Amino acid sequence: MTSSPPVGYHAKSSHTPFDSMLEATNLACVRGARRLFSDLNFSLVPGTLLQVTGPNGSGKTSLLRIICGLMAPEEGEVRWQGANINSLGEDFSRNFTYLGHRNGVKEELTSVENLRITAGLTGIELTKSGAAQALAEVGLAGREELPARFLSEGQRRRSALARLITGGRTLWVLDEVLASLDAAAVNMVERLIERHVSGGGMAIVTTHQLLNFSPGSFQRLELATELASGSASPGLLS
Amino acid sequence: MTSSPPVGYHAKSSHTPFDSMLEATNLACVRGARRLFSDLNFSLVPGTLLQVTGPNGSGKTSLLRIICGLMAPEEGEVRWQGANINSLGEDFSRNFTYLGHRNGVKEELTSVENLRITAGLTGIELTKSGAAQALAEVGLAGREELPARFLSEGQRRRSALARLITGGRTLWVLDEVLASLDAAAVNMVERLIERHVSGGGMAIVTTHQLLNFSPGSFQRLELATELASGSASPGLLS
Amino acid sequence: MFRWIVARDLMLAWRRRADVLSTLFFFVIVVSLFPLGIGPETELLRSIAPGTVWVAALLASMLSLNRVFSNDYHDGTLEQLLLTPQPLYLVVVGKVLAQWLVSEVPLVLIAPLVGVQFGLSPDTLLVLFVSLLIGTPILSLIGSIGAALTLGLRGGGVLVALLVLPLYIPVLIFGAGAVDATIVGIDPMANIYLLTALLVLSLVFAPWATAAALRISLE
Amino acid sequence: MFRWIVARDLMLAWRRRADVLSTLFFFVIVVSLFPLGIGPETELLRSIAPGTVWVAALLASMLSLNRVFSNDYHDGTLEQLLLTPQPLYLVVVGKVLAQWLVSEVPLVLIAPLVGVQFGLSPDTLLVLFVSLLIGTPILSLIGSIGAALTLGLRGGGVLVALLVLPLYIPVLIFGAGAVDATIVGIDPMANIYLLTALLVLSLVFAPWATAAALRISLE
Amino acid sequence: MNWYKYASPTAFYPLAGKLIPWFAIPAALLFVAGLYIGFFIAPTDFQQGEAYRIMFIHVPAAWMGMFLYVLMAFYAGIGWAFNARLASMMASSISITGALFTFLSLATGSLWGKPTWGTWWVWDARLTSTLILLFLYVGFISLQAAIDEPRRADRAGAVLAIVGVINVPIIYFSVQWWNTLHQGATIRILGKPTIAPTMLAAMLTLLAACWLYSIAISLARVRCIIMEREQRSNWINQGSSSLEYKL
Ligand code: HEM
Ligand SMILES: Nc1ncnc2c1ncn2[C@@H]1O[C@H](COP(=O)(O)OP(=O)(O)OP(=O)(O)O)[C@@H](O)[C@H]1O
Ligand SMILES: Nc1ncnc2c1ncn2[C@@H]1O[C@H](COP(=O)(O)OP(=O)(O)OP(=O)(O)O)[C@@H](O)[C@H]1O
Ligand SMILES: [Mg+2]
Ligand SMILES: [Mg+2]
Repeated sequence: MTSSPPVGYHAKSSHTPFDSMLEATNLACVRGARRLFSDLNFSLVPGTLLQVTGPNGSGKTSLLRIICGLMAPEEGEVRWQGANINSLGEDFSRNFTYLGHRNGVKEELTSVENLRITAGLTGIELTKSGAAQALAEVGLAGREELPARFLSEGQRRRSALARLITGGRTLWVLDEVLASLDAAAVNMVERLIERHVSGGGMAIVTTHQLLNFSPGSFQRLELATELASGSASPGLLS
Repeated sequence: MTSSPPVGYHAKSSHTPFDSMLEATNLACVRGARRLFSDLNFSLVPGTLLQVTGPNGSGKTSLLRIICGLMAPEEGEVRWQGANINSLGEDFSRNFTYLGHRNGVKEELTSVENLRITAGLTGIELTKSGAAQALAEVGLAGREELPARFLSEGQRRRSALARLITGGRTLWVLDEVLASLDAAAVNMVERLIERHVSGGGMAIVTTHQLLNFSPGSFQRLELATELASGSASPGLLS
Repeated sequence: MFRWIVARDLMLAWRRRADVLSTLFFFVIVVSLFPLGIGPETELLRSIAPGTVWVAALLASMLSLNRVFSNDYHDGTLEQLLLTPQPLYLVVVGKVLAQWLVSEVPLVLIAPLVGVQFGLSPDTLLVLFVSLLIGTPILSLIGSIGAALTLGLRGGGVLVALLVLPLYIPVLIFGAGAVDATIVGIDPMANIYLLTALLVLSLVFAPWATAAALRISLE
Repeated sequence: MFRWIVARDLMLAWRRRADVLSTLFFFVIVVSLFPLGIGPETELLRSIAPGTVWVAALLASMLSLNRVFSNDYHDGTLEQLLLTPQPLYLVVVGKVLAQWLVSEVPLVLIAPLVGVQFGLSPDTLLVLFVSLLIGTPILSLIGSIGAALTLGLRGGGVLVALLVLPLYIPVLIFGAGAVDATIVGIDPMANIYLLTALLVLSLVFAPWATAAALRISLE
Repeated sequence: MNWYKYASPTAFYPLAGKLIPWFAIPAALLFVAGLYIGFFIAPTDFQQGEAYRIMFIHVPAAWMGMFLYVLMAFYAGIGWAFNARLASMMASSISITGALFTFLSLATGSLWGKPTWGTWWVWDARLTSTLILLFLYVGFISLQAAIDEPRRADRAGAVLAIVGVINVPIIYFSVQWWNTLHQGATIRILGKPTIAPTMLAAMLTLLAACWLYSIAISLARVRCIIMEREQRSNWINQGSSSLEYKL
């Protein structure tokens, strides 16, 4: 896990800067006294999946939060269609769905309600049956009307995943998306991402299990453990 | 996942009742309007691992909580060395370590402090260096003095795992123990359990990934999805 | 989209209606505690009534507000709200509006009843009602800044109390002042106008500050 | 093992010292809000002082107690405490003791200072101090029952107020009564004795009830 | 007759159904009779005029409010200690009746206070203690409402009810410790040697009516509770997988 390709490798080699939708340049992240990574560059074009891997604490969550604009990078910037995401503000939010370690599911509400409200908040009117259908797709049929606090850990995760289906966003940013999911659900998520990507979407995913995924549209970014030099060098594998 | 062996299968077939340390008889669990399982029987002798598998929401967490006495079963009972765990009260707690979905790690305290306090609460005086050593074993060397809220998801999980090493208990009850762990940590946990079990300990573990584990001392209990009959029939595989 | 924010919080409140009711009861109980601690002399009670009712409203508002944000913070939904494609300012206004509707309006409505227990006269009750009606949104708005700042920051507690309470104090002074004025027979309108000015001010600036605080807390 | 429970909570409190300070701050602020809301007449202030200080102590105690249990509940450490090999009764006593030391003792110590602001005489201040010293542990003990009962419930914070405040009332009556008595020149000892009796009662029964409530809540 | 059998909710359900009329009908009759005596036969009070007649509702309601709390705590305790579900259900059903009576005594007291004391409310020990009693009831009801699992709700409610019962005597005796202006007013009326026998008769009749009513309504409510919960466990036994969640 600690082996890593040359520092500062640019992924956009085969694309001109303008056909990349999302682009990160020279990102560096410092948490407390630790430099988690620096000189991190990548760019995503429609129809690609970027899987971020790396040992615990290597900065995957931090990277994803930086990409969403929830955290400011120490150095570098993230650009969406050429514009810095800070300058885009809320307009950038229109383009992606983020799923973090925490599910973002209200325990008091049923899965249907959770889904409809999230959709509503992002500007989409979702009917009850539409929500139920998405929930059935993630394997929660029969549990749509159960308040989320009664759901098991994995069911709660599935309930959060349903957002991906109803959101209709171009970019999916998924942190540790397979945690707590059973084998059937893992497969379901893989198919979901595959469908999304092959339909021209983009996804950035962190997991500790490797995704079972058809190659080609598939990039891997490996964050190394902290190095003695203090600056980890992220490597990008295709 | 829904295929399951005959109902009410008894695992203790090859043992007399008295050499089994932990024994569950006719357990049934009802949550809300749902019967998750019934007629669940198993018994554990020293030196065995019981892996509980089953899809999301099949009742693994509920089962583990029943075993620890955190939840009362709808029917049946759990016995430790022949005595009902309810009658044993706190004395039963002296025999096991439980690790749930939630880590039980105080975010304000450093890993060393967390570990020493937990040990102290269970009656063990742990030195600072002893704690640091256990933390190094779970891969947190260099992070011992970081308040747990700064740890990454996986690091927090590791910090909780260190309790297993310092606790010195006979029985480990581990819920979804591999969640958020990277490959190195998964391997570490497997070796930890292997060492514990081969040294005469017992472990009850739920995971969605199969454990890479030497056979022989290894039982599997599969909880099925809810069945049409309303009473799921758990099967025990050896 | 704005209405979804309000709808969401109203729905949550409906699910937790016991909670809403108990904010109301909290208010009533806190108010009732004072006569118990102070003794039953009617004259004395009447003179402390405005202060008591207003302090109780302040506390009830602070408690319920705090809950609104920290619940969302802990289950990760606040993060999601931050990432919705609309100005965070609006999100904040929506949440505060919902909180006010759910937790403070019932309190404003019941306040006259409580006032009767303290032997206030009908026109004093009216002033109490009006002053609370104008004053409680200010409490919600200002309180939201504090609630947002305290979210992640463990050390932020005192800082926020220091920051927010001085801002609460004018509301308390003008609000209780209006009622006091009526009791002693002075025209309460000066106080009411000042309260209204505070409301306008806080409507403009507070959501903005809260939004900034939220971004900082979630970083 | 018992000392570890206390040590643990003290350590946590030390890490969150801002939090502890803010309980104190809350107390001081609630007490100071009154003169602001009521006006500056010394006579009036003196006569409401005992009640006000006691009500503020009551609210501060309730708020800080709630936090102690619910924090442990949410991160799963309460579960772990339940599974330690010692009677849950002791765990509860340890946690309540720590909470009292951390949140209420400072409040008791500062109360005479606050009393001075209300123009209380030295011997009244002494009675105030003593009554709080005996009364606050009762508040912690009784409050712990409510906090344990409402763990994990949606209504948490405010519901606990609804459950606990009515139970606090005898403490308030005797506590404030003792101080009141001194102000009017009656012997406060009858009240103090009753308060002591309540303390003994709650020491014996409350931890037991809290332990039962914890088991129920964690089921 | 095997009484033990009726400790099971399902067996009690039909029994309760049969018992209700036996309490409800006498309750209605006594209520009408009591009101008739109270409002038409009992003489007008020479000090208070007609206003005093509120007493015929106020006093029984106040007594019922206090007594039902103790009864509720008793049932809740039994239910908790012996895991007797029926007793717990009785506690839940009584709580609402008790709260209602307490509220009624507060409301009628206030109505009465206006003409006699010239004010709706004073912070008199008795009035305050009644208010606290209402808070205790509301606390119990809210706690149970906030918990979705019936078993947990029963037990949590029991803890609260039992702890709260300690408060009842304290509240009651605080009348003595806390001398107030308006306590005399209540004592005076009862203490009057000339209380007409018809007044007493009316009050006792109405008290009996309230008792019977409480029993009848509690039985009716407990039937609803049994229905709600047993239906759910029937579903469990049938085990259909497409269950809707029911609160
Ligand atoms: C909101 C106001 C009031 C409340 C909450 C209230 C509450 C109570 C309670 C709890 C009792 C039963 C106590 C016992 O039996 O010792 C009671 C009894 C009684 N109340 Fe009231 N009361 C109120 C107003 C009044 C007023 C205005 C009057 C008449 C002037 C009055 C006259 C009585 C009488 C005559 C009794 C029965 C005899 C007794 O025990 O003294 N009450 N009330
Ligand atoms: N204040 C701090 N001082 C030192 N290190 C810190 C501080 N705050 C965070 N860190 C470190 O920063 C890293 C944060 O990593 P992050 O959460 O992004 O990891 P991750 O790759 O998502 O890990 P996981 O796989 O466990 O989820 C951790 O290694 C953590 O120890
Ligand atoms: N009140 C309720 N009504 C109906 N079903 C309920 C209720 N409470 C819990 N459940 C169901 O009980 C089950 C609880 O399962 P549990 O948490 O034990 O699952 P698990 O096997 O640990 O799952 P996971 O792998 O996702 O952690 C879930 O299927 C949940 O939907
Ligand atoms: Mg992470
Ligand atoms: Mg689980």
